[in-house]
Amino acid sequence: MSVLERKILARMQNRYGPNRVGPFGLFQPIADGIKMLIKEDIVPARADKIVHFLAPVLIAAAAILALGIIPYGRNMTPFTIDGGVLFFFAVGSTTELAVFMAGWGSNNKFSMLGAMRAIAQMISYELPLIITVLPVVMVVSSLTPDRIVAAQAGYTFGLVPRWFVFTPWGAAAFVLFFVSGLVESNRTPFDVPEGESEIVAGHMTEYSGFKYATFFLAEYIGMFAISGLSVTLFLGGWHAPGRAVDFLPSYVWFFTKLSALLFVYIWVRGTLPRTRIDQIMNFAWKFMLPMAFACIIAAAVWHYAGRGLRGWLWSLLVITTVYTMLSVVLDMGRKFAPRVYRFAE
Amino acid sequence: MTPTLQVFLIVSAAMFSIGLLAALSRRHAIFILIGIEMMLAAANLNFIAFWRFGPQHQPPIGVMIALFSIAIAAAEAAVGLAMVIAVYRHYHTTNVDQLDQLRG
Amino acid sequence: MNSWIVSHLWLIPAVPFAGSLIILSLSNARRKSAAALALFGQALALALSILAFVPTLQLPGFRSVQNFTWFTFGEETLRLGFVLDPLAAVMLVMITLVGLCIFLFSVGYMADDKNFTRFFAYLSFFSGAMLGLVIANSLLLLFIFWELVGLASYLLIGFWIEKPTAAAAAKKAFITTRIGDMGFFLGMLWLYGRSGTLLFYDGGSGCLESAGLAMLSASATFIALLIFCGAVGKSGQFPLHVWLPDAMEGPTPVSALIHAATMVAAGVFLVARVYPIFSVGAVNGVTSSLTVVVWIGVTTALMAALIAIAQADIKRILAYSTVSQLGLMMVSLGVGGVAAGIIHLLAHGFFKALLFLGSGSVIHGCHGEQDIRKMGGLRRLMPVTFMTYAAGMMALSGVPFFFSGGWTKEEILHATAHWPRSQAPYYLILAGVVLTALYMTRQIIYVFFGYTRAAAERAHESPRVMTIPLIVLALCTIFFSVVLTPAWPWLHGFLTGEPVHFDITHLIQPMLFVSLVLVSSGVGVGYWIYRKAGVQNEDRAAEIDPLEYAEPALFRFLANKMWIDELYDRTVIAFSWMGARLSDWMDRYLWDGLVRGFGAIGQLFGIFTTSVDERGINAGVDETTAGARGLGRMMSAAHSGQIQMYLGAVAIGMLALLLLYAWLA
Amino acid sequence: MNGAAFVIIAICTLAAALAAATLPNLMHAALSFAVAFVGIAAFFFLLGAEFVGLALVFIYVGAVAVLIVFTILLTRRDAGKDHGFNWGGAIVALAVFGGLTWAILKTQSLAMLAPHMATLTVKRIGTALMTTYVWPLQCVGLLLTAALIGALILVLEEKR
Repeated sequence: MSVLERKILARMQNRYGPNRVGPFGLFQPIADGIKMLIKEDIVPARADKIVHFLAPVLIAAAAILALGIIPYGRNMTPFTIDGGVLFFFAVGSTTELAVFMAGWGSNNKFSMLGAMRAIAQMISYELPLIITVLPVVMVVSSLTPDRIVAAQAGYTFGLVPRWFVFTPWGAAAFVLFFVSGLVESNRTPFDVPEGESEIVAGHMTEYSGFKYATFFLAEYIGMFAISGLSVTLFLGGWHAPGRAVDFLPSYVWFFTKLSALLFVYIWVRGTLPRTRIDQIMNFAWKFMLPMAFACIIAAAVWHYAGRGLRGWLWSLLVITTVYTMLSVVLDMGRKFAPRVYRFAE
Repeated sequence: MTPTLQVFLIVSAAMFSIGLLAALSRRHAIFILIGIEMMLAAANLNFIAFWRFGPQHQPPIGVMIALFSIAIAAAEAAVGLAMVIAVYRHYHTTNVDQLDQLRG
Repeated sequence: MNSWIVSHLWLIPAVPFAGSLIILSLSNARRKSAAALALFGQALALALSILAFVPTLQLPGFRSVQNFTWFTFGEETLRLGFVLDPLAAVMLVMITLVGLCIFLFSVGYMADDKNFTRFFAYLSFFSGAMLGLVIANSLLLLFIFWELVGLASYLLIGFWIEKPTAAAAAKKAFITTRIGDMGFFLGMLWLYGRSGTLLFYDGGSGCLESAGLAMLSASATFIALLIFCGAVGKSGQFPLHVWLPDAMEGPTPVSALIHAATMVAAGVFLVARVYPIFSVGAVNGVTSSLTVVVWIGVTTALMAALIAIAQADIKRILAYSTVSQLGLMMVSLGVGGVAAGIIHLLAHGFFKALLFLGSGSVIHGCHGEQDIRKMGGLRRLMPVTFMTYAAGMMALSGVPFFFSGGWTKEEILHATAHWPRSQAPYYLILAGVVLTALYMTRQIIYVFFGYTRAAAERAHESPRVMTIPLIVLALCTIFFSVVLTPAWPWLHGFLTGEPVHFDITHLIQPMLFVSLVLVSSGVGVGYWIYRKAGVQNEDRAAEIDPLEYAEPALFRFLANKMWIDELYDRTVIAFSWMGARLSDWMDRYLWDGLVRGFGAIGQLFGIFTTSVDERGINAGVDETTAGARGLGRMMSAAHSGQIQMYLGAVAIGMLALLLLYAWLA
Repeated sequence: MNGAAFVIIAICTLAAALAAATLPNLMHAALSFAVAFVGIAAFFFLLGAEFVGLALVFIYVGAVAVLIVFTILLTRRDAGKDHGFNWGGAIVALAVFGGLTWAILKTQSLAMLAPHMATLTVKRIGTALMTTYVWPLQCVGLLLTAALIGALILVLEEKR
C-alpha cells in the first residue's frame, strides 16, 4: 500500500516511484519495514516513558478496532453490534487522545505543537463527519452498517443503483464526509501535523524504529477505515453497481470501491498543496458545518417528499440554495482565510 | 459466578468511593473534576445496573437517565475545566488549598 | 307686696354684703362716702326687715320657705333655702335696728381713726353675715354664715393690728370659736348622715319636721349636744368663754355690736332654731341634751357674774355680764322657755348695746381711759350718757315695770321655777340675778358717782352723733317693755303663735314680787359696800376695792378670772404643746428613722443587686458571648474555603445518615 | 454475561480509577482516567446497554479526557509540582465505601440474577428519546449550548 502510494505519486509528478527494490519496486515496503525494524529505537531522555510507549500502541489499536465494524461483504462484518457507526466514532475519538499522548510523551516542543494541531484539526472535523453521517442514519433509521448497506440495495429505473450517493443530499454528504475523512487521517492537503517542512514529523518526531512504523501503519489503517465507512454509507457497501454484474461476490465490489477511494486519496495528496491550520479550521466551522446541516434538511425533505423524483429535486434545490448562499456570504466577506500578520512585539 | 446486582452495586460503590478519594485527597483542581466525573459515572453504572436487573419497562428509563446524566456531566466538565483555566490565569495556581477566597 | 319680700328674702343679707364690697374697693381717703354707704345699706336692710316683719304679723305660726339647689354631684343634690318665720323676723328687725344705732355711734367714735373705711366695710360685712345666718333655712347655709360671722369678729377684734394684744385676742377668739364650730360641724355631718337633708323646713321632709326627726331617733341627743358645742363656742358659754373678755381689745362699737347684741346671740338663736332636735324624745319637756344646756347655762351665769364683780375695766365688766346673761338665756331655753329666752335675747340686745355704747362714750370722754377706778363723778360732766347708762343698768339688773330687762328676766325665772327636773338651777339663777344687780351698781357708783378722779377731770360730753343712738336705744329698752308685760304678752304670743288678749290682771304675778325683792337687795348691798368708794379721797386710784379689803384672797381669785386662762394654759395649751413636741419627736426619729431605714434597706438591696449584676449576670453574659464568639470562630474555621473540606463534610453527613438509618432500622 | 469477563473488567476499571486518583504524575492520572471510563463503558456493554457505553466512551474519552489533558497543558506552570495528598480524604472515602457496601449487603432483595432482557436496540432508545423524553432532550440540548457558550466566555474573556 505504501509502495503503491509512492509509485502513483511519482507518476503524477512525472517521475518513477521506487523501482529499485524488487520488480517494479514492489518489495519497497518490505525494505522500508526492515529498515524500520532494525533502526535503533531511541527514546528522548526526560520523556514520559509510559506515555511515549503507549501512544503508538493506542493509535494502532483504535484504527484496527475501527475496521472491525465495516461490512466487507454480505454478512461479512467482523463485529456486528447495534450501534456500529457510533462504535466507529467512539474509537475514532480515542485516536485524538493517542496523538496527544505521542506529542506529550516525546516531551519536546515541536511534537507537542504538532500534537496540538492534530487534535484541534481532528476535533473540529469530527463534528461535520458525524453530522454528515446523520442523514444516512436518519434515512435508514438504524446505526448498524449492515442495515445501512441493505437499505442501499436495489436499483431505480433498473440501471441506477439506489446508493445514497446518487441522492442530492447523499452526494453532498459523501463529499463532506470524504473531506473530513481526509482531515481525520491527517492526509495530504491537511497533513499539517507532520508537515515535513515546518515541524518535522509533528507528534511523531521523537519516534523511530518500530514505533514510527506503527504510527504509519495506524495512519494507513485509519484511511482504510474511513473510506470503508464512506463506502458502506454512501456507495452501497458491497452492492454491485449494476444488476448485470451482480454475480460477482459482494466483497469484490466493496474492495473495488475501496481502492477507487484510496486512489482518490493519493491523487488528492499528489495535487493539493498543504493548507494553513487556520484555513482548515475556518473551512470546517464556516463551511462544512452549515453544509452538513443543509444535508440533513435535504435528506428530511427528500424523505418526506416521497423519496421519488420530486423529493430528489426538492433536496437538490435545498442543497444548491444553501451552497450558493454560503459561498456568497463567505466570498463577500473575503474572509475565507484572512491572513493576520502579527509582527513580533 | 455470574455477577448479581449486589456485586455491580459494590463495584459502583467502589468506583464512587475512589472518585470521592480523588476529589478529597488530590490538591489539584482538575483532579477534583476527575473525581466528580468518576462519581457520576458510578451513579450511571448504578442506573444501568438497576435498569438491567429491574423490571423491563418499554421506554428504557435507566438508559435514558444514564444518557442524560452523561450529557449533563459532560457539560459540567466543560464548564468546570473552563473555570479551572480562568482561575489558573488569575491566581497562577491550581492548588485547591490556596484557592480559599470564599472563606466564611 | 308682702309676697314679693317673702320670695326675695335673700336681698336682706345681700345689701350689706354689697355695701362692704364697694367700701372695700374705695380708698382710705374717701371716709365720708364709706360711712354714708354703710349707713344707707344698714337703713335699707332695716326697711326690708320691717317689710318682711309685716306679713308674719297677719297669721300666727307663719312660715314661708324658698329652697333652691346649690349644686348637684351625681344624683345627690344639695339644696339650700331661706325661711321667714316669727323668730327670724324679730331677729332681723333687732339686728338691723341695733346695727344702725351702732353704725351711727361708730361714725363719731371712729372719726379720728385712719382706717375708717376699712372699719365700716368690716361692719357692713358682719351685719350681712348675721342677717344671712338668721334667715337661713338650711343648717349648712347657717353654718356658712356662722363661719362668716366668726371671720368678721376676728377682723373686727383685731382691727388695731398694730396692738399685739388685739391681734392675740382676735386669734384667741377665732380659735376658741373654731373649737366650738368643730362640734357644730360634726353634729351637722351626723345629722346629714341620719336624716339625709340639712334643710330645716322642706315641705315635710326637712330635718326639723316630724319625718326628719323620726329618722334621728337615738342619735338626736348626741347631734343636739354637738350643735350645742357650736353655740357654747360662739356665745362664750362656760368652757369656751375665755375669748369674750379679751375680745374687748377691739373698738367699743365692735364690742357693742358683736359681743353684746348680735354675734353672741347667734349661739342662743341656733339652739332656738334647732330646738326640735333638742326636744326629740322629750319626757314632759325634759331631755338629757336640754339638761346639759341648763347646767352649762347656770354655771356660766354664776361664774361670769362672780368674776364681773372683781373686774376693774369697764368693758370687761360688761363682757362678763353678757356671758352671764347668755348663760341665763341658755338656762331658759334648756328649761323649755324658748320664747322667754328669745325675748330676753332681744331685750338684752338693746340694753347691752346701750351699755356698751355708753361705756364707749365714757371712754371717748375720758380719752381712752378704761379703768373704772380712775373714773368717778361723771354724773355731772356727761349727763346724757349718765341718764341712758342708768336706764340700761336698770334694765340689765332686772328692775320690772318700766324696763324690758325686768320683765324678760322674770319670765325666765318663771320658766325655770317650773322646770320639773330640779329646783337647784332656779335658786342659782336667783343668786345670779342678785349678783348682776350688785356689780352693776358697783360700776355705776365707780363711774358716775363719787368724786371725779384723775381721768375724769377733762371728761366732756360726747358729740351728738354718739348721744343720739344712746337715746334711741334707751327709748327702745323702755318702750320694748310695753310689749313684754305679762298683762299683754304680745311678743310672747307672737313667737309661740298663741292668741294674745289684753288682761290687766296678769300684771301682778307672784314672780314679780320675788324679782323685786332680789333687785332691791342687790342694789342695796351694792350701795352699802361701795358708798365709801367714791367719797374718801380724790386720788384713790390705787385704792383697794372694799370687797378686796374684806376678802383679799377671794377677790384676787375673782379678779384673775378664776385663773381659768392660766388653767387652760396649763392644761390645754400645755397638752397641745406636749403633743406637738411628741409628734415632732415621732416625726423626727420614728418616721424619719423608718424612712431612712427603708432607704438603707433599699440601698443595701441596690448594692446587692449591683454586685450580683456585676459578678453574676455580667460574668454570665460575658461567658455566653465568649462562648458564642468561640463557637463562631470554630464554625468559621469550618468554612475554610477548602472545597475538599466541604465535600468531606458532605460525605460524612451521608455516612452519618446511613448510620442513623442502620441504627433505626 | 459471564463472571470472568465481569471480574476482569471490574479489576481493570477499579485499578485504572485508583491510579487516576492516586498517581502523582498528572498526565498519567488523566490518561488512567480515560482508561477507567473505557472500563466503565465495558461494564455497560456487559449490562447490555451498548449505546450508552459507546456514548460514554465517545463523550468522555473523546472529549472530556482531551479537555482534561488540555487543561493540564494550559496550567503547565505548577502542574509538575505535586500538591501532595492528604490522607483525611482517604479515610473518609474508605468510611463511605464501608457504609455503602454495608447498606448493599444488608438489603438481601438485591442479590438477584439478571433476568432475560430483549436486546436494547438503538431504535428503541431513539423512539423513547423522541417520544416520551422529548422535553428533557430539548432541555439537555439547551443546557449543552449554554455550557458551551459559558465555557467559551470564561476562557475567552481572559484572552482579551
